[in-house]
Amino acid sequence: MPENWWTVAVLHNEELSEQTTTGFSLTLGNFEGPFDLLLSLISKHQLDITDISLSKVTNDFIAYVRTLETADQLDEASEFLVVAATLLDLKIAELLPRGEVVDAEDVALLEARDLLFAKLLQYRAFKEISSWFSTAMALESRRVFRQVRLDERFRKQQPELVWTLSKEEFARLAEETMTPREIPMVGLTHLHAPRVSIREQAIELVTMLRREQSMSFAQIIGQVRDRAVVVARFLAILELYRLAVVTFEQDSPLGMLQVSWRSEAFDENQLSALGADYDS
Amino acid sequence: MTHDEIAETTANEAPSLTNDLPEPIGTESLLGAVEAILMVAEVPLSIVHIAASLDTPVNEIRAAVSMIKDDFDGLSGSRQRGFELREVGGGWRVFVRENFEWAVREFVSNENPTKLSQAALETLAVIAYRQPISRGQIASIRGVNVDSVVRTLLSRGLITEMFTDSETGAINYGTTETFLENLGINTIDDLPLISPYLPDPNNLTDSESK
Amino acid sequence: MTHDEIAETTANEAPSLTNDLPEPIGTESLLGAVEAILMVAEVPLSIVHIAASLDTPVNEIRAAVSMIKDDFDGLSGSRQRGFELREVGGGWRVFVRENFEWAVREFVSNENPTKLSQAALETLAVIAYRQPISRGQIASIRGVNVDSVVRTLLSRGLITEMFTDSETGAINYGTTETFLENLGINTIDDLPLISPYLPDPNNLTDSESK
Repeated sequence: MPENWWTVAVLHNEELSEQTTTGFSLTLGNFEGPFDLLLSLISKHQLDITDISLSKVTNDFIAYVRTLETADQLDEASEFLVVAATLLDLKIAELLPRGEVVDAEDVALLEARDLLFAKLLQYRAFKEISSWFSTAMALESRRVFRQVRLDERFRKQQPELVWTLSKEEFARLAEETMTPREIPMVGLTHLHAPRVSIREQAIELVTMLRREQSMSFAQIIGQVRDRAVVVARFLAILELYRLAVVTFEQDSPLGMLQVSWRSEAFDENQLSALGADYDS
Repeated sequence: MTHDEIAETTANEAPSLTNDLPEPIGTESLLGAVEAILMVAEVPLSIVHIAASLDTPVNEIRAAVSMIKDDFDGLSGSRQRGFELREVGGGWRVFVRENFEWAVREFVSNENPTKLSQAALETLAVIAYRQPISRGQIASIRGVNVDSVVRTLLSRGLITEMFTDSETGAINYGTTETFLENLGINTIDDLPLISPYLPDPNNLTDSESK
Repeated sequence: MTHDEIAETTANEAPSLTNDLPEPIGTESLLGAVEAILMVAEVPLSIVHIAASLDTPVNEIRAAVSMIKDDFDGLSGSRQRGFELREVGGGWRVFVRENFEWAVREFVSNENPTKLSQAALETLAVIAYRQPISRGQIASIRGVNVDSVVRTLLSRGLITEMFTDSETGAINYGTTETFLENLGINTIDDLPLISPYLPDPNNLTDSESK
């Protein structure tokens, strides 16, 4: 294969790609997943993928995730949240004063960053190479090959067909073939952390806050090891805040976040309705 | 070069010798175009038809076809081909040369086992109960591409092309007499009833247009 | 292999013709037989496939195919044909030569499947470079659920279920010959290298097996 074909193909693809970027059913808003969104934000700010200005990109990313409102979108949004959480972590780490202490958490954060960027690079690689596929297919589809029905006399040369099915067997085969196959679902549970119910976390929070009246965010997530639960609790707090069930206090940026209960505003029904948005 | 000149020169000269003539490229290009057309045509093509489609005078096409025929026959200095240009029913078409038909026979008998594959049977069943149906629709019922099994069924004479959808250009297939004979029934209506709750191609998105 | 070698090896195998010059006719007969088969084939034919049909050693068929290709290309002293022999999807097939495609448009039925979506193209790229690969692994690279795209690719015949992982029960997918044909390449090795674009895959796979 001539090497320059690839180059030609890429140039040629500019016009083709425009027509092919629409119409995918799982598209979240305009973006096909968190990597797609992240990539487009990075290129919007004209940043190098390895040297992302985290603040800008994280703000945009979070802003976009906020626009995901319908149940359908949220159903698909778990991957977005994982990326959002990682970005937030990284942004916080950037803002923190640099100390000399390197503890296990810092290392984990660095690993999370590397993993995110590596996955993003990988995603970008496949995205870029897909334009070659598109062009190669477009070019090849113009090619014409000889495809002429075999002459009757040659067709008669083939060995006689041996037919063994009765019409009943044939009907059964038709029925089996046309019965829609249950498409085995992708077990997302082994890929990502198991789904965490925001409603459950909200109920948990309400119980805790009713007892304690006021807690710091650190206390709220104190025992939790699972990042998804942390995210879910954080979202639950935001939801409760929106319902005016809790208030926040924070003395200084990055200072301790205190969450307080406002029991007079609470209505049990609101809590049960809250979960509905997130259930799939 | 005039049209008559081409006709004259082709009578005695090999195409490779036309290099001495003023417009060899025009000729070679015409020969290539005619060859290309003949190579993909499913039916015999008349000289007039080819002339019209290439927007070239009839006598030039006639001369070109005659040169190509001689060429395939090995009369222009090169090897006789395994294929030839034959005039049938008022048109020209590429056929396997008679003395190489043995090769095609061996090839054909090698290609076709006596029993249909499971994939072919399943595809035939879908076509039988859902005809007329396009390949895209069969594919979306079976969940796999069916191009090659449809070819097999066609070559076995069990199905036939019924019509081409004017909108999508998709060919719609149905079963043949041969199929009915194999199953021992008289008409499609004699097929045993199957559950009415199965996918109907009319309700399916053609998987090819997704 | 040189022409003389073919002449020697095939000299006695010509089933039909014999005359005073057995050796060249043996070659010509083999060339004609291969040409005849290529004329009727409905899919690209591998060298091994042709060799089996003609019951002739693979290296002789390889040499014959290469001679026919050169011949059609005008490298053997004769005119370049309006058609050519191309190796795609692991086999050889007669195509209209690219610079004569303009001539055949009218004679070819256009049943071009719809273009693949961007998502389908990207998923196809992931499968092509990472096969065999499960849907879960694709989803992890793409960051989204890929069930619907995988179904489209399956019904287009571009990918196929290769095997089911005995431990996880996950179906592993790979590309098909149709995929290669659609791209106009012969093997997966003809794909452009992707490694320069990629981080080390060893750093990535862990997250999937958590």
